[in-house]
Amino acid sequence: MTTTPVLRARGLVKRYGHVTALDGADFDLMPGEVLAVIGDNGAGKTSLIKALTGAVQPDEGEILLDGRPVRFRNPLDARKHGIETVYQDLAVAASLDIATNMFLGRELRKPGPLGTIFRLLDKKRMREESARHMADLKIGLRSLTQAVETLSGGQRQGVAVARAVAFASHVIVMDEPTAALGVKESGQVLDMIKRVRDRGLPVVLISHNMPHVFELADRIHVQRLGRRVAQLNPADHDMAEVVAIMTGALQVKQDESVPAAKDAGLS
Amino acid sequence: MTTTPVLRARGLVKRYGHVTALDGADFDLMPGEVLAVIGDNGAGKTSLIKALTGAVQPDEGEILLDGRPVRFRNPLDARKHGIETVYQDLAVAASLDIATNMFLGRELRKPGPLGTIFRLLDKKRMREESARHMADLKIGLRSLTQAVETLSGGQRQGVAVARAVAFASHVIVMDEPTAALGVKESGQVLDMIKRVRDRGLPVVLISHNMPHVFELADRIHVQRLGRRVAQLNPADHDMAEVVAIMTGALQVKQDESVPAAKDAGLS
Amino acid sequence: MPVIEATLPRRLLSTPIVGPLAALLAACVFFSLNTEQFLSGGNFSLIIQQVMVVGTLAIGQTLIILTAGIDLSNGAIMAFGGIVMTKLAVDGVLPPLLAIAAGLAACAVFGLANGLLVTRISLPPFIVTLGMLNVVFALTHIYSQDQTVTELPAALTYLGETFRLGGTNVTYGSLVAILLFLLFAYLLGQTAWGRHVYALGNSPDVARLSGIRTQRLTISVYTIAGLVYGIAALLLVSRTGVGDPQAGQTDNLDSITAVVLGGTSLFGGRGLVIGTLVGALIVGVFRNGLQLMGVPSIYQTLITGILVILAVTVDQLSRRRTR
Amino acid sequence: MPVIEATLPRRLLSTPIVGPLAALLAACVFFSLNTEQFLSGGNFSLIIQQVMVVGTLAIGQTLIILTAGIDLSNGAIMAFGGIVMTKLAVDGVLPPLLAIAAGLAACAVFGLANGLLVTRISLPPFIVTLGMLNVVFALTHIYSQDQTVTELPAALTYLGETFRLGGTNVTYGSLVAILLFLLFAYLLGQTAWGRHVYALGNSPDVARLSGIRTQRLTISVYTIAGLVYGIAALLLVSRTGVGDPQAGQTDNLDSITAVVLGGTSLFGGRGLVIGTLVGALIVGVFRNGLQLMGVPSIYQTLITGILVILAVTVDQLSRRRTR
Amino acid sequence: GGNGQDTSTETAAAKVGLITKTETNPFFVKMKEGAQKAAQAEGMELMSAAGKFDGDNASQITAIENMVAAGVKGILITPSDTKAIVPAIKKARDAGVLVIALDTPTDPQDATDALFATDNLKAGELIGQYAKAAMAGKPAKIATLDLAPGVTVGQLRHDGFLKGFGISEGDPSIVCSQDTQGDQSKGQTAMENCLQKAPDINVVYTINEPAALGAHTALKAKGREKDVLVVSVDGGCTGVKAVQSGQIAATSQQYPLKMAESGVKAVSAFAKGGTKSSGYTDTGVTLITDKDATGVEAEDTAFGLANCWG
Ligand SMILES: Nc1ncnc2c1ncn2[C@@H]1O[C@H](COP(=O)(O)OP(=O)(O)OP(=O)(O)O)[C@@H](O)[C@H]1O
Ligand SMILES: Nc1ncnc2c1ncn2[C@@H]1O[C@H](COP(=O)(O)OP(=O)(O)OP(=O)(O)O)[C@@H](O)[C@H]1O
Ligand SMILES: [Mg+2]
Ligand SMILES: [Mg+2]
Repeated sequence: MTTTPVLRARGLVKRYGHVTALDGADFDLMPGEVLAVIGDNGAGKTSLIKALTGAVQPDEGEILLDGRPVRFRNPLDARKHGIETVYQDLAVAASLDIATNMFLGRELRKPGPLGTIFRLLDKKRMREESARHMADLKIGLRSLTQAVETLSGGQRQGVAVARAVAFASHVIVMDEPTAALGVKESGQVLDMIKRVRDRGLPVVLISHNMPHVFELADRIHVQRLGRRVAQLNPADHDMAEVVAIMTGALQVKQDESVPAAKDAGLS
Repeated sequence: MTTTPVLRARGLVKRYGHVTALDGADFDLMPGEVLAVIGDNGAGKTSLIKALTGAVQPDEGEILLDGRPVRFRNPLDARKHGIETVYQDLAVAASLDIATNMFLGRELRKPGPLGTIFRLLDKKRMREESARHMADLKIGLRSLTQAVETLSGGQRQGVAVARAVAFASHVIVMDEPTAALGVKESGQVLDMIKRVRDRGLPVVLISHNMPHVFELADRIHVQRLGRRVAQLNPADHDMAEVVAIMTGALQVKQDESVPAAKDAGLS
Repeated sequence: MPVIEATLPRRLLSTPIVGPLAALLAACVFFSLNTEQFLSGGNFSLIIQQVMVVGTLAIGQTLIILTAGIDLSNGAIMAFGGIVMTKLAVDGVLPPLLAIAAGLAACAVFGLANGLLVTRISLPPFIVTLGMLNVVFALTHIYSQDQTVTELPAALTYLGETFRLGGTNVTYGSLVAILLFLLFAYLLGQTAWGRHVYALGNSPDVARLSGIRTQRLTISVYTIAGLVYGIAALLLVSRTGVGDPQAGQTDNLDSITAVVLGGTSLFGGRGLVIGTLVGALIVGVFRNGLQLMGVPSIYQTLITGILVILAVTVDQLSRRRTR
Repeated sequence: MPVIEATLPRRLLSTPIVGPLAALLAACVFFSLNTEQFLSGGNFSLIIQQVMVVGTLAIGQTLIILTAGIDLSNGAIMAFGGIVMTKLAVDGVLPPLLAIAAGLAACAVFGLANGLLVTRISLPPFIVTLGMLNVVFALTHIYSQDQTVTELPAALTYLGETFRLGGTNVTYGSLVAILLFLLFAYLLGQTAWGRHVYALGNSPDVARLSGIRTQRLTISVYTIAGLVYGIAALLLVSRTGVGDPQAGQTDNLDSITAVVLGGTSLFGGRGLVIGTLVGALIVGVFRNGLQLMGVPSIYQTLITGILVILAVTVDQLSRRRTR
Repeated sequence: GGNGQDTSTETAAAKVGLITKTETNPFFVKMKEGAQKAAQAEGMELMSAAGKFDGDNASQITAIENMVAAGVKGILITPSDTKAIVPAIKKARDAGVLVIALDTPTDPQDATDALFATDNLKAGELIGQYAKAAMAGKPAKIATLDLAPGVTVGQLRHDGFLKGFGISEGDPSIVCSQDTQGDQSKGQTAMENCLQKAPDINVVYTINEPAALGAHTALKAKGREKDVLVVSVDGGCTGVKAVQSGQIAATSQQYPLKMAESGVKAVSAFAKGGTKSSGYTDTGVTLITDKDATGVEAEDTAFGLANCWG
């Protein structure tokens, strides 16, 4: 055991009524790596990361952060540990403007007694910082005081991604962050993920886009029927093979105790 | 003028308050072709196809179906002309089951007086036919009487695509149909689109996924800042070029009157 | 993956009507044990008579709530319909049957007006029907000159007559109300119109993009609801034997209570009209049972309040378990 | 693409308060032209006194509606609070100021109870507060034994006293109500708590996943609303000089009317508390103006109904234009 | 209805039902207290019910049915709607139940076996006569603070006041009429607006004493409480005290306790011996004032306080 996984889970189970979304899933995220999570629709990818980030409570199983058992009762718990998540479909509050969404749940207050006593928001600074973060991602927006509901699907996703990138200090989790994005914007998100990785922050990336996965991932977690069926090093496999494993056409012997390519992530 | 476009639009304008989503957009869909519509986020792709399918009313401009001017006051008007659309984000009714969603707005009634007088639904037949359509797309579902809200994002999209494919008789329009789909399911949707095209039905496909676009499209409509800036033949350009045109890095001379590759679509 | 139908017991458990039914049964058992007079055919017939007016109003309310709307004007519309049919008949303006038809039509027209305001100007149903409540209330009092209409021709009170069913007297009105529930259970569950109502309540955008004429559908729902309020007016007239301008003033909230106790979601798109019948019966059973137990009326109010909360709580918790 | 701020006039036009303000102004102009007595400082002071109780209730209602909830129990809670503070003071159980505090606390506790039921058991606010309405109503009558509490110590009626402002007598109570509106405009618009309330009303899921403790926030909203109802109780007591168990019975719908006329969406997440002030004033101006014109009560009801619908219609149409 | 046959055993106490217009008006609360006491004295069990608002006929019908089903011997009712309740009362009487109207007669009056009541028209008339006399020929500007559209009591008292004052509906001296639901704060608002409209109002008729007190508060704010004559109906203790302190000039006192007691006794008699009481028993109405107006028979507040309810 040379490296402790940043985030580790064993035997996660999550049932929705008579549907078992997670059926004893394991998970390992190593320091500094980009881990792609792939799998068919309904394989339990979203359920897995929701369980890992406090958005749902697993029925069974344990989660370890830096080797210590943790229990996130809500997404805020996870956020306090520096875990930022871009959730599929549920990223932004429609009637609020972009800057407000960026800082939702961690608003900046004015310095001095105006902020501490009168709890006055520092709207100007939040707008400026939002503008900076959005500019980093090069997402073109007409106005930061525009309500998010007036944005196109892709622009909204851009806001959510920019927010996660801006605030993560420990782990970033992204559930299909580029699904709605255009080519240019996707490219920018991918660049952003690379930059985050270069800062040493590990990233969990759920994606159905194999070219993206192969471009970015240090390791690939393959989810199937509610559990992890393989951990692959993209260098060892080609796209067709990975897809075959994912769809169950090909079986791999799973090396359980040690992540298959635990040192591949250090760029 | 050898071929009349199936669907044609000239000078479409659509404003939302002070945002101009469509700024004099043109559109041409030739018989039997797969036309990819690409463009950055916010370029007005969704607005364009909403205007073409009656989901929104354009402020200016005209639409011609088989050369005849038409005005769709609502999506039903378009559907009556055999135009089926899979809308981005707004595909299915969450609390209803899969079979009901498949047949929403065109329910089957029992034969005989039970149907004509008592308006009794033929639930069994709708379930069976839905099962058949879903099977065609090979979308794995536990139960057809399951509410759509219990499905994963991808499964939902699958239901919407299967519905459009099942009922279209004139044109199919799909706004990012594979955005939420897994590799396998995406492949199935692409196969389905090919089969539809082979039936001679033209398909409009909005997608950010360039490999998919190049795999399928007979022609590419490039949307930028609310208007069509180019019509390309994928055989004449490589992916990098197309992306450059899309993002405005490269300019093309637009051949307005005749679609650039009007005979490329006949397979 | 194979397509498997959900097994029956599970489906039954997840049906939204189980909770309300259990609450109703529990209440019946409780009152049977605690009063001598509760458990009798005559008393049940009485309860049904007592809830049939609010129950019928609640049918219309269910339709509207299923579309994610709400109707605060239903009691007022019923009162107006009752005055129209009795006054036209008693004043001899129209023969009784035509007077009834005129009352039904008046109610349908107010429903239509609600529907038009909700769709054509996209106003929130709450505020439309709140305004309509005031308008119709005022019209009722102006038209009736605040006079109760009495000495009704037989046709107007016919539904208040009873027939014997297994040793118990049942009014024709009760039968009409039950049949109406069955009719709407059929319309909502077995016809395309019903499907569209659910879809509309789920998401108007999705419904519209699915080719449903949502405006026309919404208008049809409000108009049909209005017509149902007209039937409630006839049931009320036949039950009380008079046309009463003061009728129905708290029936808007009472009918909503019945709908919600019956397990229908106020957010639209989920619920069953048969649940509404159960919900109306729960209220009726409690009022009747508490009265039989001799509980003073202010405590009845207290207990009803607690029970409304308790019933939905039990319902909610039982659903959570089956999730 | 550069980040451009929307130009000012456009922003102004799209602000939801413009419609209600225009309606208010139009009403004022109309009544000024049609009655001699309307346009005077004294009359405006009177209107503010008349709407301040419902207006204050409507502040709490606004908070709750912004979270996509609704409160039918606010008038009942206010009546209870009024009885608690007057009875404790008059019976000599507590000194007047502590009695007031006890009344405020009682109201906050009922608000808390609403909040707990809405969050912990995830019941719909409509049904929770409908049940609570019955419970609190009954408790008020049981506790007061239906007796109006009179001969109040001065502390309880202090806010009913007036001071002169530019030649017009203004009550301290009016001032308190206006200050409350400003306070909540500040809290909603300028603090994180306010942002979270809007986010919650937009989508509870998004708010929760954004790290907002939605349950705690919801409970805080209902509790604060309860406290505000307590202040409304004090305003009512100081205005009428008695503790009245019959108070507030129609104030739930009246306060909702004010909120909606003020441009706040019943679906949550959109609206301004200052709009609610305008909405309350619209109702007050109409009641006052119609009465000055000598319109009979029943026609006032009719006209109020029509105007509620008309005002939201105008508001809706003006918004549609700026879209 | 009327199917709930008498199943009570001989050992159980006979039941008597009381149905009031609302459950919260102090007048009816007092009535219930009186009935409770009398029932205890007679060894009977009292069941009570009420409408949800003044004018709620449907709830009263339901209450009658449930009481008949519970096997009551007799029902005492203050009908919310004097005509609309008649068919339901008939069914109860057909089922062998003695029905007595309290406070308000049914229409027709013989729809019930008996009536123990105050004459509301007369109550209004008394204060009308009093106001006329007190004005002593001065030109009157009258505000009427009424109950609610279409409620019989309100109409009777209003009509009685006008009759006593010697004017008819639409008389130019009536400068302001407003509904108050008998509610204090609504009474206050109505009075404020009336004063705004016609600042020279000098006579105020109110439906009940809460409305009168609301009117007084509004008058006081304008400094008019001394020179405006406020008259009312009810005679509750709060109201009589207000007469004593001069906030109200005069009120017509009614006797709900007496109505209830007599009613329960009548039912008890019927339960024991089968004698049905019948006809109209006037439980009386007395004008209470400390400022005697010549020619109008009145008692002072000492008498009023000794006999007041609530
Ligand atoms: N709230 C829920 N209620 C009931 N079933 C659910 C719920 N959420 C997920 N499921 C079920 O759990 C299974 C796993 O869903 P999940 O969303 O985790 O899949 P996924 O791998 O993220 O799929 P996708 O790629 O389509 O997003 C699916 O079969 C889905 O139907
Ligand atoms: N209902 C609306 N109200 C206001 N603005 C809108 C609305 N719908 C779209 N827009 C604006 O119109 C422009 C075009 O939007 P549209 O959704 O057509 O883009 P798109 O090309 O489909 O983008 P994407 O690839 O992200 O889906 C965007 O700037 C968007 O902000
Ligand atoms: Mg997913
Ligand atoms: Mg789009």
